Amino acid sequence: MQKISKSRLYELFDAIAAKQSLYIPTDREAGAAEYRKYESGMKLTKELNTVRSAKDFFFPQTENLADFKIEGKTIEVRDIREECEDFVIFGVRACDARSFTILDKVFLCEPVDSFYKNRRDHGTVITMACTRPAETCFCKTFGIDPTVPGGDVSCFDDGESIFFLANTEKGERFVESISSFLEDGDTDRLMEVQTRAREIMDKLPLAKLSTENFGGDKLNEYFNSDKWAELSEACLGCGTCTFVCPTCQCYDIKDFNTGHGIKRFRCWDSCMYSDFTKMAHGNPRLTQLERFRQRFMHKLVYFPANNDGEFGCVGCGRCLAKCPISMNIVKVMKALEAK
Amino acid sequence: MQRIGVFVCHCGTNIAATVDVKAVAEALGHEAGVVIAQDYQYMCSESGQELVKSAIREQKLTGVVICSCSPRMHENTFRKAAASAGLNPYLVEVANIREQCSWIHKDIATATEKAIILGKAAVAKVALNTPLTSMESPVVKRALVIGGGIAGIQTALDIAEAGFDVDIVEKNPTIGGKMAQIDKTFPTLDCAACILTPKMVEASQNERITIHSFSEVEDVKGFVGNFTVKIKKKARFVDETKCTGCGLCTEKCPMKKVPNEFNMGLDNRSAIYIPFAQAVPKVATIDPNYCMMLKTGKCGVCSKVCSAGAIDYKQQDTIIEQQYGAIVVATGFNPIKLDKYDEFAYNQCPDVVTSLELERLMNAAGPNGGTLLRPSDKTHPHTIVFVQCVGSRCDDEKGKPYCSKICCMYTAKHAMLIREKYPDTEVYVFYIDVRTPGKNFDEFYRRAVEQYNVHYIKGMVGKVTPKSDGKIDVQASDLLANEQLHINADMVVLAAAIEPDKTARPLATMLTTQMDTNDFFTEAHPKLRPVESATAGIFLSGACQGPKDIPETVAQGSAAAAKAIGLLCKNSITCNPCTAHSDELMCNGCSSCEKVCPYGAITYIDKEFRMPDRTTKIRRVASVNPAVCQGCGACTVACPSGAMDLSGFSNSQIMAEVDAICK
Amino acid sequence: MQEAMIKRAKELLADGSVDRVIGWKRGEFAYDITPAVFTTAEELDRDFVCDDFTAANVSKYLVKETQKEGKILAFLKPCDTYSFNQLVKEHRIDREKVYVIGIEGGPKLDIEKIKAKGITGILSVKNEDYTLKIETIYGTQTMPFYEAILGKCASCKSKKHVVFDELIGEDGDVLDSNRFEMVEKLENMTAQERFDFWRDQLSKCIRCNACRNVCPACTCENCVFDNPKSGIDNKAPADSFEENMFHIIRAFHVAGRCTDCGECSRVCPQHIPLHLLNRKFIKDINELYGEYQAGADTTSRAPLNTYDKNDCEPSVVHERGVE
Amino acid sequence: MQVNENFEPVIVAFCCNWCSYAGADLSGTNRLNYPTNVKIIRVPCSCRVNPMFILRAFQKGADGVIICGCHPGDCHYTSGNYFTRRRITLLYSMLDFLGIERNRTRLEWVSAAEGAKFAATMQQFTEDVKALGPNRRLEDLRCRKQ
Amino acid sequence: MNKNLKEQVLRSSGVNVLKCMRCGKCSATCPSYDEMEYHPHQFVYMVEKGDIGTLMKSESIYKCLTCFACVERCPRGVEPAKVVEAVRLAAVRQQGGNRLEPTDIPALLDEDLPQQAIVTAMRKYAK
Repeated sequence: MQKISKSRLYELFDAIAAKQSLYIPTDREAGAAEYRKYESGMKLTKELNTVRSAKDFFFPQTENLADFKIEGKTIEVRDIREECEDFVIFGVRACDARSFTILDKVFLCEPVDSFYKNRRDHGTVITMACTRPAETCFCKTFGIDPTVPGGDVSCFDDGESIFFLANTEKGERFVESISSFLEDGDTDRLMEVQTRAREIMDKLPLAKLSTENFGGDKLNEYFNSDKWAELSEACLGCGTCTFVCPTCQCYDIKDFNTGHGIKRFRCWDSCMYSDFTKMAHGNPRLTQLERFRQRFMHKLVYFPANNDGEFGCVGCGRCLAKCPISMNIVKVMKALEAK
Repeated sequence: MQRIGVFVCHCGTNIAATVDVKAVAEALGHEAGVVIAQDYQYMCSESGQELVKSAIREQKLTGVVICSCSPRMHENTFRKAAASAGLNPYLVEVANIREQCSWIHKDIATATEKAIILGKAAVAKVALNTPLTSMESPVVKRALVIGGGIAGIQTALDIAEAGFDVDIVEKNPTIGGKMAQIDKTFPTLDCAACILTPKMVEASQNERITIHSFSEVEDVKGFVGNFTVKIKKKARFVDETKCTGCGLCTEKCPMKKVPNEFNMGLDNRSAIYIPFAQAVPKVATIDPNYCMMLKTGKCGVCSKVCSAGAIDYKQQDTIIEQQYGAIVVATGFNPIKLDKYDEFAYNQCPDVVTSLELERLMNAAGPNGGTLLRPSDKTHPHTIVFVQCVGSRCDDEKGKPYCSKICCMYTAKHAMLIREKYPDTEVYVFYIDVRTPGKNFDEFYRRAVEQYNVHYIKGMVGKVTPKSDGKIDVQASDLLANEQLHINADMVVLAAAIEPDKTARPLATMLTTQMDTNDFFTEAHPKLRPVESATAGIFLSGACQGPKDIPETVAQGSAAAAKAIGLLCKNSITCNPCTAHSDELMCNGCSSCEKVCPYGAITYIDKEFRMPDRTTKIRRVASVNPAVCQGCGACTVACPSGAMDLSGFSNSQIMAEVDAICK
Repeated sequence: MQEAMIKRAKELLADGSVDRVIGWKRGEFAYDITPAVFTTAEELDRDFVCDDFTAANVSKYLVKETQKEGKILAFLKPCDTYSFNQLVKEHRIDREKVYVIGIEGGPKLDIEKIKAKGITGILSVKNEDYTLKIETIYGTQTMPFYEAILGKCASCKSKKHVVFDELIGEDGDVLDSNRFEMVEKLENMTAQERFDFWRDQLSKCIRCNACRNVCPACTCENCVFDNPKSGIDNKAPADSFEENMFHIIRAFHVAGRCTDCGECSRVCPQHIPLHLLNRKFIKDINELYGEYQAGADTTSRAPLNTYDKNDCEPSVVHERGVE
Repeated sequence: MQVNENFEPVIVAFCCNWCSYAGADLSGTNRLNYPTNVKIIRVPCSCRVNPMFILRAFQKGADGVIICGCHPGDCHYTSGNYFTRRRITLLYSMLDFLGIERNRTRLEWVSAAEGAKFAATMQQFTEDVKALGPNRRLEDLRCRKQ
Repeated sequence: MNKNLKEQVLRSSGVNVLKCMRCGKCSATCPSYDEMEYHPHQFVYMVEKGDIGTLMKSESIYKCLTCFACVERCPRGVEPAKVVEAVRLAAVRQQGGNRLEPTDIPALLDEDLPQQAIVTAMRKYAK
């Protein structure tokens, strides 16, 4: 496999950034990492993952769809779509990489979401294998091996070097483009690191969590479960879990009156919000219990039902860390299973 | 779909000279929702209004915007026009392109641009207007007159005459006010007391008039047609119902060294006193600052001599509460204090007096029994100097910037009376201008000059110096002769400026009426509504609104009465429909709005709501009484959830205006 | 203390004094505590927890709980009692339906501060004589207790319970806290520095509404930001909306009502120091209109719902600090 | 700071119906000039002005916002302007705390008799805002004029 | 009428002569009235008319004691003494020389002359 010495990594970043936008996870403050556009001098975070997921790159929180210019009594519609420029995201974890395939299922099926596709086509995802998973990690539950992270190019850290492995055509093109920085290296050390990481994965507190009791056929079993009342009781109805989630893909379309026109934009919505999917007749899910149930039923039942058994969760653990009242999918799964 | 009509007024050239009205109409015609935009010479004229009315009918307008003068001027005119054409009057908005545009700007291009923006804001607002219907609120058929001078008496008599109950609140022990202190009146020189006291008696005998003398207004709540007023009856330590006014107590009272305010402190009265012989009510009052019994507990003479048993040393202030439909303010005036005018030696020399003091000195009931004597040595003065404009037309902090209006005439009167009674006296009047507009006024002044040989000198007195021989040196300019004069005078009379009574300011606050910078009450319109305040149901009578002589005061008193009667005649009045209302679904029942409501218009009710999960829930929600709400909007901001909104000035309407201006 | 609380809760449930108990329920890890309502002794024995991580203020839940039938026992820390009182004052909580047991307050721990030290794979956290012993998948780690306490506890304003029916443990005093230090520091910066500071902080906002939804002062039936009729509704971070509208209006809406419980900053996933906005209002109110502590009682008038004729003019802003 | 000579600020003035709006009318009646930049919105009382309106104005591109009401003690509704004073003081202090230029906001008491004061105040305020330049810190970029 | 001179006097005095309503109180109060050819109220009026040359030539400008009695007494806040001072200043500026040399002063001193008068004289007569 081809590798680069870690001491030359930033040199490589400089070279990539000279040609296209490069985003890397970096520390905003101690304990809080985020993706930022790479500039010389910027350092990779030591955190396992970013606070917000990487989905923003393809599905940003707000995005303009169209402009309406209003002058007196005339309205002119303006198509503001532009071809996106190429960009590279470095350091995506296996869970977030998987989340893109989940989002793809939503946005790239017919009718294709041109805004999403535009970004997806132009973005190269370079993942990074995990070596030190956290207690909140449960990607294994969803069949993800964080030591083999996926994306267009997988990267592996053996402590001294970073190894590059192209997974897609786009990935191959990328590896080719940086070949001058790469050299062949042996992977013995890397195998060791991988083995150690897999051992840790098996010892994680949530290692035993399984999806076997969930799936598209479980609608009737869980929909009217009496557990929902207790589980949703403390829910504040905020959108933290949805907004840090790499797979939540619901959005709302809103108009903003600028005084001289309308900007029609879409923005992330949260099924936890009281006005989620509010329609002319009112709101289909009137209580927090229903809204809470919607989120977890969607991830654990409805999504697999519509997507060949694929669950709407990648076990990144962000919601476990960020929910203000520490209610999360793991607790829901365990409570529902307990019968 | 909105169908808005825009009407742009030229106001002759008032607007059209600086605003291109055609361009305004043209621009606003392009606004969304506008179906007709016209300009016209005078929108407020009969034919202008007809234009609006026919457009409403023909174009089936849902909203009307008039770009014209201030809505304070003609909003009602256009609302009425709209109503007569079948459009709810509250679907009319006025864009103020005269007072707030054409009159203040000179450049046509920028003024036109601004007028268009103001018009757009009005269009944006009117698109969100909702039809409003006025509520009716009952009128309490009783009036309150605050102040018992000639203005208040006249007003009260006229209201009573029309058949309504009326209360007079007078802070002094008797009604009568300043006029009771005046000796003769100009320009007829008839005796003030002779024409005033019959009116005082008439007021006291009229069964519809209740006089609360020695009383003050403590608190005013409510609104037009339904004021609740707290009146404090100050303890006078004499039972008004028992006292016969025989005056024996005042004779026997051992404490006789009390400065007599009725005679401007020129002589003394007793601690128990009746201000003057014709006082109404003719009831004694004990001055607690001087009464030995009240101060030390030793005396009690008055109690012993009073055969009616009216003396009550234990009397307390009492508060009476009464509802009124209308309130007339008649708090009158006072001469200003002359402490700051050292140059006139008013505080140093007893023979330098104010004109009101001179009135008392010359009055038969005054300290000298009507003989004009110098206060210092009780000798007859031979040379008297009058100084006009003392503190009037003076725009520094010592005086008043306005003309006190009455001084020229009463000074002429004084000069004339002195010359007539004491022809051996030389009288000088120093003036800046002599102002005598008024029926028979200039003739009166000319008589003083021509017939009575009063020396009118154009120029001001610069310095008054009391001399060791008892004479007074008056140093002055004679501007026409271009010389500086020194007059060896015996007396100097200062025509002090007049100012509103000190009680007027706190009263204005209670009544929520406006005052000008000089503390005169501001009338609703300087020309067209001179006796009404801007606050509905509050009327203005006499000098509290501005300097006035007696005939003007009486005229205004009657005018205010007529306005009050007009209100009291109605069984109910139409309330302003621009009131607050709460959206129960959003109300938290937190009580914030109730805390900031100045009228107590908000109460809370427990209301049952159907919950989303089909259960019911009882929640506490605010409820606004639209008859009590005056529409200030304080509650709308106090409300965190935005449940409270104000009709006519809703959040969305104001934000639409903001947006239109900012875009 | 946890045992005493469970014991007392069971007694009160048993004798019918209360029908439910609100407290905290243990989670998957050492720190992921969820506020919960308990109805049986078994549930209490199994799940009830009160430890260094039970920081959540349960007062706001009582708005909903007191709309239900029956009486509920609430365990309130000193800071929670202020929120409770304020909600009683605003008629949001039916005082009659709550039995309040005052319990000792913090300092409580902030798991994010432990994680920020690079400690990961946390299995347990023990306080051993004010040193935290943290067992992780990667071995045992230690850190000083006080370095891991919540920001809101570090500037605790009061150990006094302003309302309770009974107490477990001792009642404390109102503290002479340093809570305005950071506000003062900001006040002494230049306007540009202040602007940069806040732009940096507020631009992190992802509009998850956690701050609003956890806030005991934000109990509106329908928040203006969710209500299209308000004219300022907005769902997601849009150009400068959070910086220029959301956080300012939210702070203003709770001005004079905020008890400074610090929950907003505790729950912010982006670590925005939102409490500083509220504290600025509190500091201004204290300085301009006299000391006022929201929630200290249930009768006094909120500073924005009253006035003094001699109040200062807004120009006072120009006379202070630096621009 | 760079001052753009051609910069014409948008200034929103909220005036209470009873004092300040009448004061503005009086300055018109007396033909007292003040800049066209000032556009007046009539509200029943200064206490009707919700901080939302002020922020909304800045969001939509206003460069300055001034609120005018009756003098304290003279409120047509007795106490409205006292509440205004507290609310607006706190709001302005908060805006200052957030680093917003102090001179972009003002509260002024103008009676119905003070036409001259109204004109002078607007003149001064416009100049102050002009000196600050366009509102960049509170605007919404989406609303900026193209 | 010398417009520039008028403007100069108005500017240097800072006085709005239009505020005068011709009451003459300034002259009535002036201790130097008899010494003066033109009196304080005339100063104000003549400045208003622009007749400044006449005033500059008049000895009156040196008779004013700058006692400010007129300023104190004027009901309109016109401040005539400042007008006199401004005219004097205009004269001093135009004449191009001091009215008195410092060496002249000792001869003019007498024992009763207040200190302030000497200082005033220096200010008034020197450039």
